[in-house]
Amino acid sequence: MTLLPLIFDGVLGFTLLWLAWQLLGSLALFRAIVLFIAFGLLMALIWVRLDAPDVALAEAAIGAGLTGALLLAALARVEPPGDETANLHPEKDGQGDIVSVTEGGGLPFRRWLVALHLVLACGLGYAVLSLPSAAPGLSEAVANNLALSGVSNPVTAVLLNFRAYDTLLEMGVLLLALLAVWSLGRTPDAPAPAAGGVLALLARLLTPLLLLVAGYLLWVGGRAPGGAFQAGSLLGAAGVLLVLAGWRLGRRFAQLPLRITLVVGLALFMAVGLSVMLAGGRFLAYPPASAGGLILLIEAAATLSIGMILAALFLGSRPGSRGGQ
Amino acid sequence: MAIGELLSILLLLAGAVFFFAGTLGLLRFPDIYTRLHALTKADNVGLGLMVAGLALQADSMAAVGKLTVIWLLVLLAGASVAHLIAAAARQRGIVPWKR
Amino acid sequence: MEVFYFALALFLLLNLIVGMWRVLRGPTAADRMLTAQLFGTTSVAVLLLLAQAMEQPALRDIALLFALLAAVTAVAFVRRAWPQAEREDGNR
Amino acid sequence: MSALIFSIHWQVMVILLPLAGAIACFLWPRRAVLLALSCALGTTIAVIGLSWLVVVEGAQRYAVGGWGAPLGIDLYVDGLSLLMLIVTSVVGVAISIYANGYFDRSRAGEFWPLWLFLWGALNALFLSADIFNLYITLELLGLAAVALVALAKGAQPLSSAMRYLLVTLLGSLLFLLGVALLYHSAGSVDIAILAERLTASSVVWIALGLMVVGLLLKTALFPLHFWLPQAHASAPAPVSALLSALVVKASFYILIRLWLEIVPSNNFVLGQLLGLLGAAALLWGNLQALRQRRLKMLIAYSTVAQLGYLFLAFPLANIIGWTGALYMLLSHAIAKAAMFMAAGNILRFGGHDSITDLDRIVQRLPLTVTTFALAGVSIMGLPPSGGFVAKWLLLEAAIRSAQWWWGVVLVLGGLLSAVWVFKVLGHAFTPSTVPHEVRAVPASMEWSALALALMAIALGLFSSWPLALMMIGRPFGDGGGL
Amino acid sequence: MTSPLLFALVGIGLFTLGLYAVIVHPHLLRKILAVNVMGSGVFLLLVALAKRSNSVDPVPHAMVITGIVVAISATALAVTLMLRVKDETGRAKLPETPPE
Repeated sequence: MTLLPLIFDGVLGFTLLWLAWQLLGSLALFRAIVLFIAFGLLMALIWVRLDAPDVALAEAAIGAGLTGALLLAALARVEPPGDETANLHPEKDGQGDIVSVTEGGGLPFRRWLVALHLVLACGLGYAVLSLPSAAPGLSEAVANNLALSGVSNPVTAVLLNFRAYDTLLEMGVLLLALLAVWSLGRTPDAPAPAAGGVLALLARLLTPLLLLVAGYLLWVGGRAPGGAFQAGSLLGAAGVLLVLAGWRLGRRFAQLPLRITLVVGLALFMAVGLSVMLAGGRFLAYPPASAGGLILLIEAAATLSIGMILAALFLGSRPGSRGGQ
Repeated sequence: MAIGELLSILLLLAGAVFFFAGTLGLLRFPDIYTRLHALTKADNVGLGLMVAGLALQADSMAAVGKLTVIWLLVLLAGASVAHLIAAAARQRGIVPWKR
Repeated sequence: MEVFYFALALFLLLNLIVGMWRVLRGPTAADRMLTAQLFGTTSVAVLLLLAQAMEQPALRDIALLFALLAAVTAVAFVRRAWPQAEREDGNR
Repeated sequence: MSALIFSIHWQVMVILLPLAGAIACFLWPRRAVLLALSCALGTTIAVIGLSWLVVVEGAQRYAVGGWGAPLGIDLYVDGLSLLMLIVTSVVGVAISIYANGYFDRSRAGEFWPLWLFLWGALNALFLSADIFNLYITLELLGLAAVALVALAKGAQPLSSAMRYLLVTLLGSLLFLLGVALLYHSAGSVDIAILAERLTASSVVWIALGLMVVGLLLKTALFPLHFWLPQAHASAPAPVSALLSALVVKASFYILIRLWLEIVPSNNFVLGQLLGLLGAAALLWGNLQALRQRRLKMLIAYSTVAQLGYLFLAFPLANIIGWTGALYMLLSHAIAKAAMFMAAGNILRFGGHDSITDLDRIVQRLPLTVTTFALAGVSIMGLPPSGGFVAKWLLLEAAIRSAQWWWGVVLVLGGLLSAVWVFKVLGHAFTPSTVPHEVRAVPASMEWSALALALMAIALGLFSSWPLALMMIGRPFGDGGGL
Repeated sequence: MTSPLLFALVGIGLFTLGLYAVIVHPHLLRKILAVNVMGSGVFLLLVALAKRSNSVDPVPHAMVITGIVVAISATALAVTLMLRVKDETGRAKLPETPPE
């Protein structure tokens, strides 16, 4: 009876495609964003079905959680309520398709474009189907070296040891995105009044839980699905929740102390890499005996930085800058 | 078939029924408040039944604990979110449905 | 037993897809957001079933994350996006 | 002494120093200038150290983390990557000096960390031997470049930055899809291993097609250049210089690497197509440049044109052609940076860069106009300049491979660019009807630009050294020297 | 047809849909959504193909986690940039033909 999982996967896959179609075709932005959040949830289910629990965790935290919150907050500002010039589409079902507004080029251009994309899709589909059925991947190489990596979760081993250099640069990408966002000098959101009632209670209950689970994922990441990114994004979610509840970082911490927490992930990663190099090895070549500890150290710092950066990205403007703090 | 297994299946099926009822309510009820009510209650009960059913099958106490924590979290989040949405809807002057 | 779990998960998935109708239909933004909530809860149930069916206890952690994060987007909605979304819908 | 020098892992230093500098500038924005300039100096020293190592010991492969490909990530440096690192360093130091005069205190805190990130990304990109790692460096590079464009506030720079961001993300995703397909056909993302394992199958062609299109989008080859003129023209002057000189070249570098290592050898059609697009870019870009009224727009369109030259090497596909294209890359990077910096000086001086209102600027900013003229000489390809040597090599390659028509294109492009260079210079001598207020231009901004322009000329006089350098490690395969 | 292959094809569908939408839609927020959908498509392909044989290959998983983090960084930057464009020009759309 192996048919049922296949049906399940088929339904999942087609729903995902249909959702993508709907969300990209929807004229109403809010509807598109809600569909995008649902899209993230289904993606996480698919990762589960593909035996990629680590990816599913990252997707659940980032794809379904933070991106959704980020887009929802952006929507409020991109077409603010008082702005009557923004087009107000009377929304009907089925009318929200892609063939109504266009950026230059008329219908012939559209047809040509659709044809081109169909050809592209077919070409890609053919390419995928013509791949050899046995994956020539690196699973064997990873398994053979796992004992030397200091952790027993292969994904963590790849992320923080075998391909740690990628991860280091990726920490750089996160920090860079924050620098870029701050340099844009966005005017901060009107500071929401501190929330009372249920929201405050929710924030007070959920924040410690989020921190606790973040710590758990960080700790367990060496042996089971989890790790710095997943933990960091939970930390970021806690930050987002606090921001939404109207809580702001005190002015005293908004300068150097905040900046240090933002960079510590990348800085410590580089420092560890360099110190093992100065001790006679290659850059980022941890001695197998101490690899586990070093990885945990790097991951702890990375979790802190990722969380802070994600929350700061959500806030959008530099804390301590005029008015917004 | 062990009695535990049978009970578990029954609980899971009952949970599924509640989920179904929740969706039905979401689709058929006339306004946001009634839909909130139907969905939040039915789904939380449905999930509770499912968690109970799965807990009977779980192989360790830790797993049971985790299942319970998940359920409690969903309860907490679901209840507060339902409250927040309803309060915001009322604040914005969405009138409750009357027969 | 595995088949049973899968069948149940499939049932919940179909349930979820039917609920998608509410997102498309509206009429108010709150309805759409509410449905996203439903997706969250249902996905938790699906994940717990899959955890049992695929014998991967780690999937429960993902369910835990779903449960934790569903609230965050909903709060973002209530605090930030509501006014705009309401306008877009045109009617109440 | 040399044992000590060789014991330092210069490759790593070249990448980490700019990143560390960026972090330091972020932490202490008030001391950003000092930190950034010392970091620029340190990076240059590291590049010199690495050059020494490579010149003495030949091409180097460095396994980060000690694992080695295919499990780990390798850094690879040969003549080709070394050349790119050196150009980056030369242009980078000049731009750092220039930017110190250009940005006031409040903007400096934002410029320096972003610029150092960009520098680190460039160095990491030129050293990487792993296509997934290249994807990350591309993203790092793209985000930094977009943020730098957006530093010039205002509607137009922000819109161009937004368009640039979308284009660069699109390009990266196309590249990543290609990476995914290649990984699953060969089980590795290391370029050397891919070169060994890949055979010319349909999957490989589709994957490479996606990667090439993504890279062309980032390199802004005609007709995918639509985003470039606006972005390069509306950015602050030092950033325009960076973008035109270095950033577009980075994706071109990856393209060359892929072409030389991975693309199967039966690539005649693709090569001719790229050459054709290059020729079209050359003509279209120069014609558009002639039509522009603003100096920075003109220079930006000239970048579109000059990028066309680089692609003429693909149909020629012999060693002389490659060296010609690379020499063009080298001299264009230096000359175009100088030209954008000169334009920045003019903009700063008169508050505008309208070409017809240059108002006898030759008397007021003689150094800047000299810079422009010298850079123009190299871009036109007159002797004795780097541009001349490059065109000579390309011409020779065209004749040797019996494809003389590319030579015609080459000459035509040179003539067209001569027209606009002389047009600008002409306006620099004539008085304008509208009076303008003037502002002083710091000496560091004028001299750093002039230094680069002089270097562009010097490249024509001392061409043997860079040419010998780029042959280290035989990046263009075997097949006779020059 | 096996599940991994099926998901790989879904990934291709997402990629092409996103590509089409990013070219066609004028609104920036929708372009950002489309880029994200495209990204998900690539990630799906990367992981799905890794499951063709029975042993799970963790390298693509790590790559996708890296990719997800890069994607949210880029999305955050794009959203902020979009808001700034909106502040300056009054519309969250790019000018159709560049001035001059």
